[in-house]
Amino acid sequence: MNFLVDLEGFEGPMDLLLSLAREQKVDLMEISILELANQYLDFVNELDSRDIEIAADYLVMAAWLAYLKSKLLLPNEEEEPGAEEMAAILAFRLRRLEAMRDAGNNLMNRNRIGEKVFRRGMPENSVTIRNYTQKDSMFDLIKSYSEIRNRNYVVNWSPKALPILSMEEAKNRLESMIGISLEWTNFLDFLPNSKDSSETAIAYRRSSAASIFSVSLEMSKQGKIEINQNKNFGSIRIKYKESEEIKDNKEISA
Amino acid sequence: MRKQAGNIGDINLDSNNQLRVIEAILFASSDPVDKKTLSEKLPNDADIDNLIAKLEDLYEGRGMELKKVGNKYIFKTSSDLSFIMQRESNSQRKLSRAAIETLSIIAYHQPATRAEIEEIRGVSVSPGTIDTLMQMNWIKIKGRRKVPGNPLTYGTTEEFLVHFDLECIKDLPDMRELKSMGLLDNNLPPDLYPENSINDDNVAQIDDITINEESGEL
Amino acid sequence: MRKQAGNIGDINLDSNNQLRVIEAILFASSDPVDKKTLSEKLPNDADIDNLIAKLEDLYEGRGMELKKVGNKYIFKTSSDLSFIMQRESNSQRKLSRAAIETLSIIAYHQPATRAEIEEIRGVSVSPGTIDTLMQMNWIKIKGRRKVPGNPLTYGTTEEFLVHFDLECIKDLPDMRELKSMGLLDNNLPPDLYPENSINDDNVAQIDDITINEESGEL
Repeated sequence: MNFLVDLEGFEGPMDLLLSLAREQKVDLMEISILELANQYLDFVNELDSRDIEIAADYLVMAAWLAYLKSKLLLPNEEEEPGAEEMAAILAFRLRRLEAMRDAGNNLMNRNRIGEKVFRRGMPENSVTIRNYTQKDSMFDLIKSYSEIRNRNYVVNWSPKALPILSMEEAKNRLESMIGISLEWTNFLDFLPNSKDSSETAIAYRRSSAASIFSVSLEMSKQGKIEINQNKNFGSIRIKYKESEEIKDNKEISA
Repeated sequence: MRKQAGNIGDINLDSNNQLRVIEAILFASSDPVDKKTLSEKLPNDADIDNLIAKLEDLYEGRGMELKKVGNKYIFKTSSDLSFIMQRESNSQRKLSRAAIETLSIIAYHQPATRAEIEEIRGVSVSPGTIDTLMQMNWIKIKGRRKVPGNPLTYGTTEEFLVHFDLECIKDLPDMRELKSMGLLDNNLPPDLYPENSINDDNVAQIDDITINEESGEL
Repeated sequence: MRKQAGNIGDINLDSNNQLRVIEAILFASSDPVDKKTLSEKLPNDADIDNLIAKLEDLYEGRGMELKKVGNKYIFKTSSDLSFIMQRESNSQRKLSRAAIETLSIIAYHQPATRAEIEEIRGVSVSPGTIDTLMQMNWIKIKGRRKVPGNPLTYGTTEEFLVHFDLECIKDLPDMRELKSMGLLDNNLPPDLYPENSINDDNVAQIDDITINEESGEL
């Protein structure tokens, strides 16, 4: 036998076995497994004698085949599984591998796309036309508008200062004016003088009246002025009281 | 282009098979094919022009047609069947918040300039927003305001009325109605509408109204 | 959701134009097209099967032929023109023997796990092999085998059928013979392995077969 081939060309022990089996030049159905085992072992020994490194799985197969060979030569019916059966399984596996190898080659020789037959070279892709339906409703529109107005109202609206006479101003005014009016005087006469009949002026007069009246009550409580009113809804009059107060205080202390 | 093994020029191919070959080549090619390329696959004595004419006839009235592009040939879907290459997709969408706000301001204040819209919104209006609304054909340019810079004014379109199911722009709820609907704060002053708003009888004519500065302050 | 342009279902298209429509769709596509896609562009009462039969007749003896792939259809150049059309496959990588064997094992044994491929070849599958076949779009992951470890199973793709000119997996060369010889059983044939009587007729059902650990040891 010619062992010029090393293991480089084989894809594992099954591949090697299959190629050795082909050397028997018989149908795999009728192959002699005993002979095949011998071929394999010879092959491996030959490589070994030439110091060629042998991969572990080839050695495992060699060991298994050596075991199979010994069983085939010395049949022992009590052992399980039997040697014949083991040989049949190996033969089956070789046939199966060969079948798949042949099938692969047959596939590659078919009328393959891009080699012997061709598909459409310039496919036309479909164009998608997108239609959108706007879902915005009337409510969205007016709600949006209202939100803008509400939002910006809070931020930007500054109320106009109302025309008022503050309590502070009213007190100053009354204190400075009461000193020169020792007679009973209608409290309305202490209001800022205005003939203006505009809405603003009227509002200011109302505010002044309220302020002056409040201040006069306060000053009366402090005993600085006297207040009198002759009848319900009559004019409210005030006058300065300081001198009498002082006199009273003197009388009490005396 | 590669010349095929087997010296095709000498091959014995009857004219029907010649026709089949150029049909197959044109079908499979990813680019338009010229006569020279076709003839490379045919016997030397093949009559290319005649074959192409025959092929054109064969596809007359079929789903595909042989078209000449420059001096090259391609198969294309017959133009009357272009609809089969179209797919339509329908989906619903809504305007962005910026867009609906801008639209609502234009609706209530038209004709309105961009500056006016920004003043009312309190935020600047991006150029895309106006473009979007114009593209949707909901707003249009109404004219120019006669103020320095002559800015464009915008108003709503017929399409806008149709979409929002309004007969005319005055059918939009007014301030009082918005308040009664609870949308507008009750304490908002009643004079929120600028004077140049939709309260004007003829929307088309208010184009040249001077901006009311007071109303802008609100 | 997709709706077709112009409500084609209601379109009035005579049977010649129906034929033109499916011709154009199939001609324009480089991938197989199923009947459903074709019918979307046809009136509701169109007889698709009849139209396809007519189209097949129309292209009888032409440069292209209509081929069935699974339940889809595709035009390809006629195989008898291959001697002229043939190109050297410079684009297609020359597949290694390992890849070809792996492909045929997956094709004939699908769904197949990596362990099953290795068991048949008697050698481990290199990582690149499966990747290469997946990249060529010839194989795909089919699922997982219901055995400990839940390994992935592989099967062939539609592109595999198109590429190798097969209508379906059953049309693989010698499928029937290989099967009757028991060469496609994942397990050793029952007559070789008396205690294991599995002999599935249906390749598709072997999905959940337990891998025979014993046979893996060889």
